[in-house]
Amino acid sequence: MTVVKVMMKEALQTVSDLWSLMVGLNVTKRYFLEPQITVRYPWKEVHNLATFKGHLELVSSKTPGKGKCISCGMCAMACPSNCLTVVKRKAPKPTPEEEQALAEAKAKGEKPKDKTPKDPEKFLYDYTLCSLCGTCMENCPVGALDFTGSAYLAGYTREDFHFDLVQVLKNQAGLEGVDETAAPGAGQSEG
Amino acid sequence: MNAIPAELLHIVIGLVAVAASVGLIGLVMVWVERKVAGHIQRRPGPFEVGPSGVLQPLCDALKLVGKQLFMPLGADPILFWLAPVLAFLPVLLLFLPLPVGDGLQALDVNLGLLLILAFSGLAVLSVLLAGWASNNKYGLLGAARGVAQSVAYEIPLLLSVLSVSFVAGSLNLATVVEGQGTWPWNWNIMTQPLAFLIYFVSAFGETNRAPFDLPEAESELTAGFHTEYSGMGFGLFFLAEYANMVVVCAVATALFLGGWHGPVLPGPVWFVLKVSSLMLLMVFARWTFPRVRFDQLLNINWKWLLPLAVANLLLTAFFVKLAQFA
Amino acid sequence: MEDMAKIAFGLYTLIILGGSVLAVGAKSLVRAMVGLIATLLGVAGMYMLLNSPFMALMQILIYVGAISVLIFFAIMLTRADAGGEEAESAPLRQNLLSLLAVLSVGGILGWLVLTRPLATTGVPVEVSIEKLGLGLLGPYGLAFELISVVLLVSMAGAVLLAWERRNGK
Amino acid sequence: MSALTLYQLVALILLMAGLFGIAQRRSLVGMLISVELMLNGAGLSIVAASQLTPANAVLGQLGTLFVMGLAAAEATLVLAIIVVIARRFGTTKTSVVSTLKG
Repeated sequence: MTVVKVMMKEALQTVSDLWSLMVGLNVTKRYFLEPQITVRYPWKEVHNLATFKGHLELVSSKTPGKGKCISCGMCAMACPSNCLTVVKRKAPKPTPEEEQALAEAKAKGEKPKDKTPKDPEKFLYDYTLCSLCGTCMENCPVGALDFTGSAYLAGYTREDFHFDLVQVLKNQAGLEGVDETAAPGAGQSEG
Repeated sequence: MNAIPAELLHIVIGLVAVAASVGLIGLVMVWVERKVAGHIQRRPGPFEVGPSGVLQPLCDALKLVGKQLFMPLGADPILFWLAPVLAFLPVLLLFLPLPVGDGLQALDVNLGLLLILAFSGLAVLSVLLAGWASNNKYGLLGAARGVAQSVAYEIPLLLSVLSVSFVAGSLNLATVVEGQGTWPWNWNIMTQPLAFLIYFVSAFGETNRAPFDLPEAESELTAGFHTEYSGMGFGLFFLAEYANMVVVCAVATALFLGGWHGPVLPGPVWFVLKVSSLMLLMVFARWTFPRVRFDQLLNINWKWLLPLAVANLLLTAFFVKLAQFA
Repeated sequence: MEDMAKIAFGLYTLIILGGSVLAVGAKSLVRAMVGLIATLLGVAGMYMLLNSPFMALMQILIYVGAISVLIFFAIMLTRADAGGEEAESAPLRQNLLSLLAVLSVGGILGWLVLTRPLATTGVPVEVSIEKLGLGLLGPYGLAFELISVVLLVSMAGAVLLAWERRNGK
Repeated sequence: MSALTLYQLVALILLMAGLFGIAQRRSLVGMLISVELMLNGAGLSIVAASQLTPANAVLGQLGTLFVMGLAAAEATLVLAIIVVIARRFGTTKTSVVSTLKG
């Protein structure tokens, strides 16, 4: 009896196997009839770039043209390929009154309040070295960095990929001192 | 000496027509395959050259013709170039006995089916010579696989074809078609469904199409027996593969799907329609099923197709005899 | 013979000649096999000329499709590479002796063929495939059955001979 | 010369080529090829004789068909024997395989 059972099982298995072939063909047919996903790129613009990770950019704060960056340098330290350089702003030269106030405060034993602006003077970014690993973003204490959605970045020389992200941010906000050459990627980013 | 005999003239014209149509079919099939594959994977396929990329295969063909012909060191020069020619020439002969329409047949021979079976066997030789002569291990492996496969799959193919010709009582394809009716329930597929299934599966094996494309399995043998071929050498193998596909589909149409029979439309249109839908099915199968392992391939043949084909043939013979007595 | 048939005959004879010379004389066995195949195709053409297309197709189906593939497997399984088995030609003495044997046999047979021609009808008889089938099942049924038995036995014998025992059993 | 004689001469050529090959070839596969040549000559001779003379044409064609079947059987067996010999001696040269000791 067991032989019959085994044979029955084999036969049933075969039938179900054949049926699975039909199911597979059906899946193929369904996909064949569904619309395409691929965008014919040079002729049509790509719109679904929400998940695209382009080069880095500074996240804008509430005041336009200013980033959230506090020039702590954590990103540059964390960067495995050393593509970031944060140039801190120099402390402004104190006016005579301020200097006096400072001296007074010192005399009182108070710690002087640092008046140096936190935002970076320059945020140099070498896209040719960047591996888009995102370590800088993870290490940023204030969340000042993000990937752009720009898929259309192109340039003729290596220097085209050396950005000053502060300048990029300013260009985006349309502020004065717009420097076209400094930021080829600016203004095109989407998403 | 009198004029050239009419029969010979008929064959020559048929050959020329066949050669032209084989080239055309090859080009169209390349385009269809790439387009269908693209759509199945929800991408456009070729679309740059010509409307929807129809001229793409033509450009590819031009590229192939223009390419330098390479021969590997230590290869057998005569056999190396003989192989692609041997792959292509018999295929032209295979088209001759195909009945496209009522009376539309290049060569109306009594043994048309036998001719097709005999000359499709020559394809094995080309695979074998190509693999051996190119002095390449992948080539040789592909050739060994190809030969083992085609020799094995020829048997159930032959048996399933035989069971149809038992019913029709003829080896002439046109006669077999005439024995069938206009509507699908008058076709041989209704009386011989198992034979059709066996024939179609074996046809995959015979034409080296995926999922049975082990002689040219890219992932393990680079390109199998035609690894070393460049330019038109490769092009001829390619053309022969598609032409072979057309032949097996046309034979299946004539034997099982009523050939040129069909309502309303004229015969040749029905024939072409049926052949192209079968070919579309083959393309679909290629992009649906994963390639089988070689032992699985041979197991399918020897353990399933062959016994089933023999049983089918015996049953058919029994019923044919019974019908004669009745 | 018609003119066309004469031309075809000459062509097939050339193919057969060239093929058999290659089959016998080629250093590489695969080339010899290609010569054999050419010869087989030439003979198939001759069958076609003799108004027996069934024989021609069977010749291609059996010889070219099956036997030459077997021979190819034999070549591959014995690992005879291009310059291998037949590279050095036979010694002169052996060549002369075999030539003598061939010429004596061929001379006698050729003399017989040329001096004692058979009465021919000149036109090949047409035999329908039905007649062949009836012959196979009727008067020559025993031979037909015997050949199938021989084939079966040889197949079983081949499997038995080439069976590689595993696990030292 | 009648057509039949011409066909017989071609068959004779095939026979001679095969015979020469058997005598002169040094490997078993080469000999197998030569045997096939001779069998083809025989087949051609039989078919030509039966087709071009008043003899029984069916018998001639079927006889050649049987010869083909026998050739297939013979090739199968020879293939097996060659495989065994190649496994045992490492070669199929007849000069090496001529030993009588098992």
